Amino acid sequence: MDSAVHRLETVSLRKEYPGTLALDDVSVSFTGGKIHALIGKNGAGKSTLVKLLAGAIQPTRGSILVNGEEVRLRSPRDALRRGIITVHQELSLVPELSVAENVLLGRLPRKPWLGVSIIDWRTVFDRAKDILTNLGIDIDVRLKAGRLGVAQQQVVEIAKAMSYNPSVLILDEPTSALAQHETERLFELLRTLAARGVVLLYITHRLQELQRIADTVTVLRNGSLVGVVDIAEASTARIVQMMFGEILQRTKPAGLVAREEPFMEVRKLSKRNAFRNIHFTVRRGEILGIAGLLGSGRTELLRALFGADPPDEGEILIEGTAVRPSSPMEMKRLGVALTPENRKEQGLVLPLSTRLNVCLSSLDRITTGGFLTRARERAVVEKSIRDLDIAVANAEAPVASLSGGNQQKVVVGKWLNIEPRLVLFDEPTRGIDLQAKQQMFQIIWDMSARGIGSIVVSSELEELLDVCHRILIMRQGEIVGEVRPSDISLDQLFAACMEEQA
Amino acid sequence: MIASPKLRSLLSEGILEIILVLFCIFLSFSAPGFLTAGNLLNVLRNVSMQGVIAFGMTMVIISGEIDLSVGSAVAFAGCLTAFITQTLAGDTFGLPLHVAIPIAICATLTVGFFVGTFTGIMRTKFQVPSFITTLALMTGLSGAAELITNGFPLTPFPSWYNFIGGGYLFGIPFPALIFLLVFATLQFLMNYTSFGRSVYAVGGNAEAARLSGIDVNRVKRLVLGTTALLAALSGIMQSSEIMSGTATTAKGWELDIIAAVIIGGTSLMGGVGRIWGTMIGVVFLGVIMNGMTLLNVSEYWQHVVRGALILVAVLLNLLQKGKSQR
Amino acid sequence: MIASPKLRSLLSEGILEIILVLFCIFLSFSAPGFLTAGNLLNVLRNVSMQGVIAFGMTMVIISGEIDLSVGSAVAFAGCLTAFITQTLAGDTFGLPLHVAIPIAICATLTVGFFVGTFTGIMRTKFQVPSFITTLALMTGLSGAAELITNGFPLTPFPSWYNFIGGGYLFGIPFPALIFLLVFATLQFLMNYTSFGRSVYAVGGNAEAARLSGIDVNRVKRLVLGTTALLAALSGIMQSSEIMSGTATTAKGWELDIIAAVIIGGTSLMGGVGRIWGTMIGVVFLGVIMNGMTLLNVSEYWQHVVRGALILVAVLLNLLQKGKSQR
Amino acid sequence: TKKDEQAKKRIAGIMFQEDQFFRLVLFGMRDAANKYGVELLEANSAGKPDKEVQLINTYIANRVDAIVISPLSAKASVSALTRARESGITIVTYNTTIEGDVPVSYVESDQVDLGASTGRAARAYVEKKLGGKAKVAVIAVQSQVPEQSAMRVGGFKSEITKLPGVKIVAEQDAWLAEQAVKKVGDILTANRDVNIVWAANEGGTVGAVMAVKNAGKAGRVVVFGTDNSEQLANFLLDDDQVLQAVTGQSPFEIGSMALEAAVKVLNGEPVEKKVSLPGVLMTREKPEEVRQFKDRLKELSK
Ligand SMILES: Nc1ncnc2c1ncn2[C@@H]1O[C@H](COP(=O)(O)OP(=O)(O)OP(=O)(O)O)[C@@H](O)[C@H]1O
Ligand SMILES: Nc1ncnc2c1ncn2[C@@H]1O[C@H](COP(=O)(O)OP(=O)(O)OP(=O)(O)O)[C@@H](O)[C@H]1O
Ligand SMILES: [Mg+2]
Ligand SMILES: [Mg+2]
Repeated sequence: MDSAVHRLETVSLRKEYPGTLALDDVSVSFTGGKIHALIGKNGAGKSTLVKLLAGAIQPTRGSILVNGEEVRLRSPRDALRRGIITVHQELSLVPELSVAENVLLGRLPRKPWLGVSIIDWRTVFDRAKDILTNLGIDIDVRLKAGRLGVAQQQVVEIAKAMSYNPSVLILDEPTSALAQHETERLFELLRTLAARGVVLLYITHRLQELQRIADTVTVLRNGSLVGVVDIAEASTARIVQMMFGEILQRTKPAGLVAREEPFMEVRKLSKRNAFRNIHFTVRRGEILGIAGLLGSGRTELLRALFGADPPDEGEILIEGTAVRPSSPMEMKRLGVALTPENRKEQGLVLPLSTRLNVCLSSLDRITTGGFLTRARERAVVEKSIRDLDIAVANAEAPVASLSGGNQQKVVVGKWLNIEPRLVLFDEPTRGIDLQAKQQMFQIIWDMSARGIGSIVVSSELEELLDVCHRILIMRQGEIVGEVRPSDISLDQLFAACMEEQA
Repeated sequence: MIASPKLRSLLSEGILEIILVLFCIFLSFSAPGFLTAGNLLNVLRNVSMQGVIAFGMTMVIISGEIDLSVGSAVAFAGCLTAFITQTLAGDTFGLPLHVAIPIAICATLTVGFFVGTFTGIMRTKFQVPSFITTLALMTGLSGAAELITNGFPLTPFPSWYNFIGGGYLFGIPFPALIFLLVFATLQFLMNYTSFGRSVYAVGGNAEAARLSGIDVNRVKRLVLGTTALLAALSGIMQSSEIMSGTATTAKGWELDIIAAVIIGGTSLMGGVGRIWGTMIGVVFLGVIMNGMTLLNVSEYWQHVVRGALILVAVLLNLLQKGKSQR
Repeated sequence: MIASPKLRSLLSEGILEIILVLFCIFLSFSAPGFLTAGNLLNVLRNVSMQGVIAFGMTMVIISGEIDLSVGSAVAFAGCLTAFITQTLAGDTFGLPLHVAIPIAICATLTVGFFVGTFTGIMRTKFQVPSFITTLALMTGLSGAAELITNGFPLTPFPSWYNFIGGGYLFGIPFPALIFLLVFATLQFLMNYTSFGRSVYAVGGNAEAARLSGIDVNRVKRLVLGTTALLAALSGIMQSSEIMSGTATTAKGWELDIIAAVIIGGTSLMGGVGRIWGTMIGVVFLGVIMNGMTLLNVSEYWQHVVRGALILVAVLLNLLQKGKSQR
Repeated sequence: TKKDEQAKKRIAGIMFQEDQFFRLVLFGMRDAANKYGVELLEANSAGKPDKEVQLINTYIANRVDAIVISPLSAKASVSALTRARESGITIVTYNTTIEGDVPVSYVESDQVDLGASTGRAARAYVEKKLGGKAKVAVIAVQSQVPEQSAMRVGGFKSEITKLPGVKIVAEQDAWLAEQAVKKVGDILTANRDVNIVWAANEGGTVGAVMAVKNAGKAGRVVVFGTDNSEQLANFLLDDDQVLQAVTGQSPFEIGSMALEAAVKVLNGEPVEKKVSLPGVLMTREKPEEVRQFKDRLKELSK
């Protein structure tokens, strides 16, 4: 009975925000048994559609049909009850509760006790453990969810969704923080579900994934449906055309080489439970990639370099002078910037406007003696919005109202404003579209040409190959190798990250 | 390697308990009559009225809300019980007291629950912060208490009514028993029911809770309703203890109660807290008060000492917690 | 299509102002003497002492903290000023009053600032929530005020001292001028300096602010220090108004002040708020109070009416905001 | 000797406010405690009935010999004190008392007379200076101590309204100077013809005087008040003509007599069931008395 084929449709579905038409009368139909990719540039309205289907927001007008029957989803409860399960783009775990409780939130197993029904804690942990193990995930279910990294949180959310036994499963950029290995595992599971007749809706900005996973591709642009194509007809060029119209493909300029002088030298840096004995040098203008699997310690390393979490031992030299990075403030003064991986928790001040967020790191650039000048501020904000093509209806509205990808651009953009000398990028392209990615790369290259170096951490290895001068390979907290993009293929790099320790 | 983190975690989990015990040991030696069964039961009785509310407040704070109206609610509930009793037993209705009083109690508890639900509805329907609604209720209820009593204590109660707030059962003060009962109930509720877990989820991340299908609004309403109900209960106990409905009573309780909750380790940010911790916080404040009275500390020094002790307790607790996390 | 959202946003941004104006119009017709220059200046004078603190409190709340000690700090500052004056002008030192008083004022302001900084350090160094530190200070400072005055009002002040809290400059009450000056300063600080920006960022997301290279700890210390300084200033104004240092004064101000801040649209969650909004909130509460006195509303009804009006103002504000967002 | 120590009686003295009046009561108690060689346990219920009950409970558990208390309420404080009485503790009340015959002795100043005495002074003023006509504002303290407030207000009103030309145009509540200065300020702007303000306690009187001064109405509006203090005495000596008269109590005497009564009962000596101390009227007509009062106060508060 579980293998009945389901169907999900929308009819003239519309969502307006003040000043923004997020979704413009979209009528589309998704059938079960297939994996439907939903794509579009940042701010196209994908997440808006997802939230409407999940009952998280209410449409301005239009209707949703499940198996031909019109449904009104007044709250996420309604959607869940109908088997519509969603993994949202923004992580939504309760940080203070255990992983197990998060997985089973809202449906904790109970047992009778003295005539009342009480929570069966043993079953809670056992069942959660089972769910995670079945998906090949090894996470201590008693850990607080807040202690997990972004990738692990994303995995937990996916596991949670899977365990509902959904008839419609919607995944809003589930792989944005996942590396290849986890992504493969996820694809297998999706195919199993599809075979059971589940409607699968899959959002991604990684176009190379489409061929491997999607059956159909639905493209949104500016809130309207551009079209639905079968994967067989969907060449990357065609999809890009549908998403953006014309787009400029950029590649690393041929003559881009790093300078000779070292900028930052890292010696024997260690931090308990995170990384050991890290040793490397970044030269001025050099673009250094760090490749590694989920949990290999890259985020911790970048945070240590930036002074956000000071390392236990080792030293860092900047232009030959030893520094003890004790606070981000100090590193900022030395010209080091960090764009964190978790935009909501670490990157943005959500209640504040885009304008204020963009200027947050560069307050001293827009002030004289501590006093602000609106004119200088405006110039900075306008430049950022232009350079990164941030889609924002109103720079005064809270940054929370931006689409996920545009928020990410703000996180990166605010650091480019300080005219840094070395930028540490932690998953900078998480959730941003192809075009914006290209723009960001261009900025990294331009900076390099001016002698500004970068350290780029990305789980998308091909990105590292495209962008970097040099790539360090990190495994279980140690640097185990160093390669040049020209000397290695994607598969080889992936294998190098995976390789078991001897 | 196994024992050490365990010990450390015991120390960090139990640091408040340890502080409390050390403080009690200190008092046993320095304060005459502290370590007698009579006095300890007396401490329990003294904390019971604020205590029953503190457990509710713990839920409220965990759920990410606050209730500033509890003090006024206590006064109002006491006055309302007295007022209803007086009215029903008065000439117009002429009910006997043993009928009038139970009716008055039930009515007061019901009104209490609805006052809290009102705060909840303002919060969930109209996004009025509970801080504001309960601040308004704080002055509103105290005005209402003054209006129904006309400013003078109402004393319609027969002497047996004193049992609720002043009586003994099995040698234990009856209000202390109520206090322990409320503690056990909420301890159970928060740890073994899905409602309790929803409270944590709602306070920890309301949006995540909502997306997981939890009825966030209902949880908030119930939590606020329950706490106001407990404040009404406390008001009834209080009116029985002082045998009158008095409008000026329980002023400033809200801050004492919130202090007890926070001393017990509950975070004002929501999502984090334990009923047991509140128990420790309540007893801690009760012991400070009792100890200073026994030691005959002068009123002015009492203020200073009380402030310092609250700070030291929270500080030690945090220092120990911080250390164990490193 | 262009005008309509503008109008709507004006209505939603200005709804509190509109409520206030409507309320004033109502009073002009119903309350004798409300709409006279004398009375309006009187309102301004009445709100000025709580008002100067409210602007500081706005910063504190925007930065994600709270200060419950301001009421006690006012009493303490008044007593300290009187105490220092008395000591310096007394037999031992024998300084003339026009020397002793300025010294006393400077010393009191300095002490005030350091008390706030202490809260800040407890917060940033030891993670003690400001709620707890300031709650401890609330009782601690009031004890300290009682100790230095020994419970008696101190009255060492010469009649010219009355100018600060009771005098007039250009026909405007001097305390009202201080109030307006503090308003203008903080309004500028919060909107046109990088410090102000940092306050918003720290309150909206402290971790993101830290990772943006903002000195979160310094911001919190400064904000708390400034507010305690303003409380000390208010205490001095107060001591001048009543011409004595009295330990029992300013009880419960903290809640009035926080209410004014929240009515003005500042969010207790931090990151959101305006100094101008607080100005409206402060004046709103002042007008309610003044109006009810003029209408000779009885004390008990005043409590009820005040609660209801606070609730209605916040509710209308939120409803209007909510509508414009949909 | 050790035996003396053991025999040393323990008496709890409970106040309900941290103000000058109770401060002086306390000094009176301490003075008497010293004299009779008993141990005095000091406590303050801070105006809270709930705290009062807790204190009494604690003293019952702690088996003190006597409690000397100013109960917060004639009715609400009965039950706890009855319990104390039943457990063998001697109860003496002062300043305020409770219904029934639990206290063996009660030392008071007549609350009605505190209002009435000033009321008579005010009436004389109105007759002499205002031709028998006046608009009066009353500042009560009912939200703090409703019963006392009602008695004082009643006493004042009963005297002043004997003049048919007197109208009470405003009745507000404020027990702290800081509150009273605002309320009276408001009243004076609203009712431009108010010429007399009377306040029911020290804070209210100070606030009223300052409000009149701040409004620049010194000479046109006069203040009568209750309680006495150094600041009020100074106001009476001030030549701005604002404060005319206050009726104060004798707190030091109340405290020492109440404690003395408790000691006597414990020693099996007879005591008066009720001692009423008259209010002390001070007026600006008799500056010498005011100065004497100041000197005495200075001495006591050392
Ligand atoms: N709460 C809101 N208030 C105002 N505008 C909003 C709100 N949420 C989304 N929007 C706007 O709606 C549009 C569509 O956003 P949506 O999140 O659906 O984009 P998306 O396709 O998911 O983009 P991304 O790939 O960046 O995640 C954007 O312009 C966004 O700014
Ligand atoms: N707060 C924490 N408490 C406990 N363990 C942690 C914490 N943060 C990170 N870790 C662990 O430290 C290791 C390194 O994590 P880190 O986030 O640096 O890896 P990463 O390579 O950036 O991977 P990711 O893709 O997860 O970001 C992981 O095993 C992770 O589980
Ligand atoms: Mg999106
Ligand atoms: Mg990472």
